[in-house]
Amino acid sequence: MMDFTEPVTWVASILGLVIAISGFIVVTSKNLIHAALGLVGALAGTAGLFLVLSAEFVAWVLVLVYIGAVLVLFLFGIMITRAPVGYDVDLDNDRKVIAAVGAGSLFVLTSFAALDSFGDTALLGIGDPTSTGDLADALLGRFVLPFELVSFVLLAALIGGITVARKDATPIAVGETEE
Amino acid sequence: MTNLFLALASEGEKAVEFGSGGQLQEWAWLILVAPFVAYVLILAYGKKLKYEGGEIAVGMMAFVFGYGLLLWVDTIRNHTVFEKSIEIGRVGNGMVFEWGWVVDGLSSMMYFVVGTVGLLVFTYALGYMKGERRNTFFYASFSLFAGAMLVLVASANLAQLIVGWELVGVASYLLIGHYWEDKANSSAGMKAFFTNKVADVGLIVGALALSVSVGSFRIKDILEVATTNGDSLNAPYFGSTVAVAGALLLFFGAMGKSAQFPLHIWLPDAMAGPTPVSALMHAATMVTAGIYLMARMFPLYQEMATAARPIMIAVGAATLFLTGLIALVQDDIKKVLAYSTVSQLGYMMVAIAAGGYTAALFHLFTHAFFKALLFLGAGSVIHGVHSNNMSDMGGLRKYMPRTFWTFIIGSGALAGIIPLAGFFSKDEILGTLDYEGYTAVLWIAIAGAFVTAFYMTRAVALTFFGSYKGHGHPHESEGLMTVPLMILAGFSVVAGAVNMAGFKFGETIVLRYTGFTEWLATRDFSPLGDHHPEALEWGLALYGTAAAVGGIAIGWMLFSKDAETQEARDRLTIPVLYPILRAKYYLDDVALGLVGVIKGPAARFVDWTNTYIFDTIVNSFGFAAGWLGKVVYNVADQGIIDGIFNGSAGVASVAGGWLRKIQTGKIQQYAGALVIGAVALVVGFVIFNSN
Amino acid sequence: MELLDNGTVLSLITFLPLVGALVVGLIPRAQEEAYKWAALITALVVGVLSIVVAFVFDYGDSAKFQFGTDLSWIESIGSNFHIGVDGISLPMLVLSAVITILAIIYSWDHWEEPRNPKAFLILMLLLETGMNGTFVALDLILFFIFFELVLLPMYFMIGIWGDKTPRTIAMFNLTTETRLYASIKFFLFTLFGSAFMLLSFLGLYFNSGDAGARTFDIPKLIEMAPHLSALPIAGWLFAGMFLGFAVKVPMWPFHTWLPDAHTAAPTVGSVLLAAILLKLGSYGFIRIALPILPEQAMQWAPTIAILAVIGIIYGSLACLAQTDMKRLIAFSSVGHMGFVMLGISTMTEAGINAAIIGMVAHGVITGMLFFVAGSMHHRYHTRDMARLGGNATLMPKMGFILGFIAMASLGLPGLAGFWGEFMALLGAFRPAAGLPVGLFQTAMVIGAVGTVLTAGYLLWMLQKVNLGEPKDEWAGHEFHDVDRFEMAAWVPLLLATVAIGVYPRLVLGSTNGAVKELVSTILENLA
Amino acid sequence: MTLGPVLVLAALLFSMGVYGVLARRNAVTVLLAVELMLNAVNINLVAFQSALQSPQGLGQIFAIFVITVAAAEVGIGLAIVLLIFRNRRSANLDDFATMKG
Repeated sequence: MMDFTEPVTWVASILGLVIAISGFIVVTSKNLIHAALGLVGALAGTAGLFLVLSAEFVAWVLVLVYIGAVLVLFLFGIMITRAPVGYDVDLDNDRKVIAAVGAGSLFVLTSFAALDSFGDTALLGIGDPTSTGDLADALLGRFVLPFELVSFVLLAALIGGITVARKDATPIAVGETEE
Repeated sequence: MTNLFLALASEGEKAVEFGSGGQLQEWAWLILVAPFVAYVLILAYGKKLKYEGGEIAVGMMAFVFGYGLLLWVDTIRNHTVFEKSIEIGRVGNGMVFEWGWVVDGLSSMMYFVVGTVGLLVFTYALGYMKGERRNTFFYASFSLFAGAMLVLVASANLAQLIVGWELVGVASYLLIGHYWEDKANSSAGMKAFFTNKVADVGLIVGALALSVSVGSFRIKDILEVATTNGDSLNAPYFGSTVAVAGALLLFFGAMGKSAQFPLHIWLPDAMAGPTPVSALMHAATMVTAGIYLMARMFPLYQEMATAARPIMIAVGAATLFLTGLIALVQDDIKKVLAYSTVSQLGYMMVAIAAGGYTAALFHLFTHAFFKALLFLGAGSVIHGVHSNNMSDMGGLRKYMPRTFWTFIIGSGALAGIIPLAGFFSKDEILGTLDYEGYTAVLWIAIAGAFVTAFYMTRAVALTFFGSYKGHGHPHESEGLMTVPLMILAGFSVVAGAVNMAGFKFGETIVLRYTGFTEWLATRDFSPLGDHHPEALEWGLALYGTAAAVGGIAIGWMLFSKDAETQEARDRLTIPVLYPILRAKYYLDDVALGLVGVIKGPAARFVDWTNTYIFDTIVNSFGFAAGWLGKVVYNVADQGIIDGIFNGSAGVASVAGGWLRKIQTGKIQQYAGALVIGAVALVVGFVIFNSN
Repeated sequence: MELLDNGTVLSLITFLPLVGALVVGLIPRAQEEAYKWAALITALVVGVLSIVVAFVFDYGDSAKFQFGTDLSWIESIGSNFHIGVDGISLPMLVLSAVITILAIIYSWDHWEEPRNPKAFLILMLLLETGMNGTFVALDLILFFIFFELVLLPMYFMIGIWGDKTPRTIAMFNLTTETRLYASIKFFLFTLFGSAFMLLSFLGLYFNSGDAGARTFDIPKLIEMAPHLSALPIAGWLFAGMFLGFAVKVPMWPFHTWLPDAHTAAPTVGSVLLAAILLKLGSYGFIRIALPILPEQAMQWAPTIAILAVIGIIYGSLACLAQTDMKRLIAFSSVGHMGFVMLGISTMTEAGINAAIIGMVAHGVITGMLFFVAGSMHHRYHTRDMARLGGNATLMPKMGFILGFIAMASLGLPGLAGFWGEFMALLGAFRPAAGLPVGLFQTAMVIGAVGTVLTAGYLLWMLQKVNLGEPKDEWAGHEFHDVDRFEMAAWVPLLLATVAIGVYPRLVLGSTNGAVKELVSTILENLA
Repeated sequence: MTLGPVLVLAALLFSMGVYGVLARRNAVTVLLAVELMLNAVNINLVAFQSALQSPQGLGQIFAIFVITVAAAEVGIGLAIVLLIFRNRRSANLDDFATMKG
């Protein structure tokens, strides 16, 4: 399954390891900032993996959009909400075990299903990068409608985000929040 | 392409006709619809009218009477047999539900009886009910009552018969409980409905058994199969077992409506309703339904279900004698008449079970008039003295002469005094019993005649003779009430003429007229197997008359003079039987006990199982799941010691948290449930995929 | 007509309420009239469309699925957007569309606390999508989605607008709000059943591969019935579906969610629950379980009949022990649905026709009963029958309607309730060939005895509530009799009760052809 | 190299995301975990694209859409967290039980 005679396997394995470890940090770290940085690692690893899988454009989009923009947003969020930046024992709730069991069984099941069905399919595209031009053709040709729609979604999200987070917004129906 | 209208109008055969008939018969459905139209009209406009809707009801009954008379005359002249059915739905290819109407001797006789008695009783009610509560509703229900009975007697199939049958029950429930502010009255209504409903189980199961086996609800088809031993139609399921079982079940249904022992217990209580209701119920509608059903299905009992006859005769004989005895000890004048009705219904049932088709119907016919007369007379008396109890009456013949004389005629007819109507019909029953060889039953019937005469004399003596014991001033009723009484009295005198056996003097027979027998026999199934002597049998007539006269004589001796208290006199008369008769053979107590057990312990037990067993199982599942989660958490997270400690802190406290917990409003728990669901789905896919 | 072809009209009937819900959602909260009208107009349009369908439907060929379409939907698992109506689903569809209109009209002026008509109307319209969708779906996945879709709005209806009085849970010594307990119980119990049902659907899907392409398509699966019935796991598949449907019906002993949910739900919730939601289960039996797995259905039929009969007697007896009027009506549903299931279990034309007409009648009658019970609660603020009494004196019209509808509920001939019971007994007298006749005939007699008990508790209720003198505590109270919204919502139901009772072909004309075909398919597939 | 290991990696990432969503207390970390899950999906899309060589780079285009929508989601999500924080002075999900019955 894993042919370690090929260098690409080594690269991929290392990237996978990075992703796994960073992902683990994201969900277990007691420090919020560390968690966010863990996500950076995971995303960077993913970008690398995409490069291996010859999806250059997506890889760079990932780096630019996610690591560049989204993560910054997250850090802002963490700081504004004054989340405890240091060590925080209380970051996890008391459903850890159940969550772990659920996630674990999900992992076992999906990997079993995936390996059972696609385990031996070869990755043909390695070393044959998809041309960004082709992607652009598709995106602005066949998928132009969804593309436009997505831009609307983004716009709506933008406006929505501003509206919701507006400082002078009247605190929405305080009476409704049951206390 | 069959659209809605076509589908509603014309799938399969739409309307089927049998027999012959002209426009008169074609339009006979009008008399079935008229009461229901009246029902709606009275509810809608009744309040604004002078008699609060009574006019509409009387007008409707006048129409029914007129049309019924026309039909009867036509039937007598042309011996018409007409039947028309309109399909209202079908199941599969075979069973068809229909509304239909029959015009033959039997049903037109019933139309006539219902129309005549109904018209007179409705008119009487205009006077009797004046100033009472909720008259609009009363007249509406009254119309419904008559309409239901007409639907019943007109039905060409058993399904429609059941419809009319139960509608009669509901209308009686409404009318008996008319003064429902008093719980006793609404309970009486419920008792009537409930007893009838028990009997209806028999009717429904019996009707289904017969109809499904034959493959048709039409009475005509069922009887055809029954009379030809199942050969004429393709009815492979029909056999003597089904025939006898079905016949007995139908009889059970008839026992309820026609108040046969021991299902008669509702009828005396039904006196809680206004008197016109009692009159109509006892004379023309409701109680005659059972007898009518037996008559309608007569060929079945005659041919294939002869095995059912002994049971029917036994029940009828028990009814006619035992309930007559109870009438002896009643103080309420209406209850005396009620038990008398039950007893007379016993006569009819015995007759029809013995094979006397015409005899039973003849008695039904005459009884309708004189019993309506008696009830209306009793109502008039009650109206005059404002009490139901005979201990509050006495000496009324001076105050209410018209009521008195008509009541005397009615009593005489009931007792079977020649030449009043009751004599002829009772004699015909005795003749049938004699001919068919039921000697024991014959003697019971003669003894019953004695009892009948006895209690009627008692009632007349206590009400109209002696001295007045009530309060206030008794007065004769108004014309709206007394005119119907006189008309009914006229009928009670002459109704016997429709079927006179004739008097034989030497070789000459005079006054023989058997038209009634011929009209009733106009169906295809004649001969109906009943026996008609060539003339009145002097011997039997003598026994019957002797019993009646004896009853009157003894009754007169005992009751014509005042006594100190009513109870003392009754106890003296019949010392041993008195307590058991007062208790009505304890049947009411048995029934009440049974209902009590069902309504009390049985129902509570079922409810208990629901709350404490089924609910607890369900709740336990829920709590157990919550508890399990907690235990897993404790074991894995808090160490086993802690877990045991927490677990032993009581399942209840843990479980208590669960209910609230599941509704935490915490998104993550909801998300968790989602994940679990997704996992389950994947498991399903994996398992089935690997198959 | 363009509108009627290719499933357009059915899709409209199914999804217009969804659009309506969206519209209602977009109208600001303050404009109460506006969104009420929006909701009503949506429901009216759907109702009119369903009636148009009923008019144009080809009754000569009622076994065929009409107005349908079969679009590819989730291609990868072969689940199609396959919809259509036949004579069996048509009456149910019309019933559901009409009842929703009436429910909206009724609620116009009757909002239970905490009011919020907007949210309530949205939920009601969502519910309609689920109900209508279930009746038109001809694909198992589609069916399942709609079947489950109804849970959510009902859950919120009960949980938010439900009965706020405390309720003690026996054996656990816990007290909680009735609405919480009832809504959770309703949701989890039905979800529990449908989880097994989904497993069975998946089982059918994967096993249909051996007899052709894997499919969720109901008509195609019916064609494969002989193959599917012969599977070694077919028994389990039927059991799974049985659980899912039986919980929804609900059959004894899976009924315990019903009295709680009905009692706790707001009036309109109870009406919709009783009138339509319960029917989804029995409809599922007729549409899916019986024709796809006929052999297993035959094996299970005696069990179903026994449970149905137990339900009839059990429900009636439980009714006799109730003091809460709404709970009594709720338990009566157990009994009435028992007759429906008895009809289905006979596997005969009479029985299945009985089930459908019984479903329609129960929808109309019990819906009406809940309307009246809700309105009375609205006025008296209690449902305790010991405190009520003399209602017919205080409110004559209300009393008359209650009396009338109670009579209809006890199966009075001439009114709608009669035919379902009568025909179910008819079917039970001679069940399909191969079923134990003795058992079914016993069931028939017990069922007939059940009608006596039914009469018993309804008359008893009438006596307690309607008759007698009003209790002292109501002296001096002004009770306004039936108002115009109530009249508008009730009159159609009362008329329908009479119309179906007098002319059952209104339903049978549509169902009989389809049922004949269904039964003959089942019998062929058995052979 | 085959598809298997990549899919397992994606599954692992996804499951970790699930764990994070379920077990984390802070709203922001939950959002982070959601990003993880989306990322896992992206990996799947790209890997399948590479394995199946669908024309016009379908998988990659889907991945781009997912990234875009994820960005929108983060924007809105964070705004909501901010708002709640302003009203409640807490970003702890367990405190937001307004849906509690």
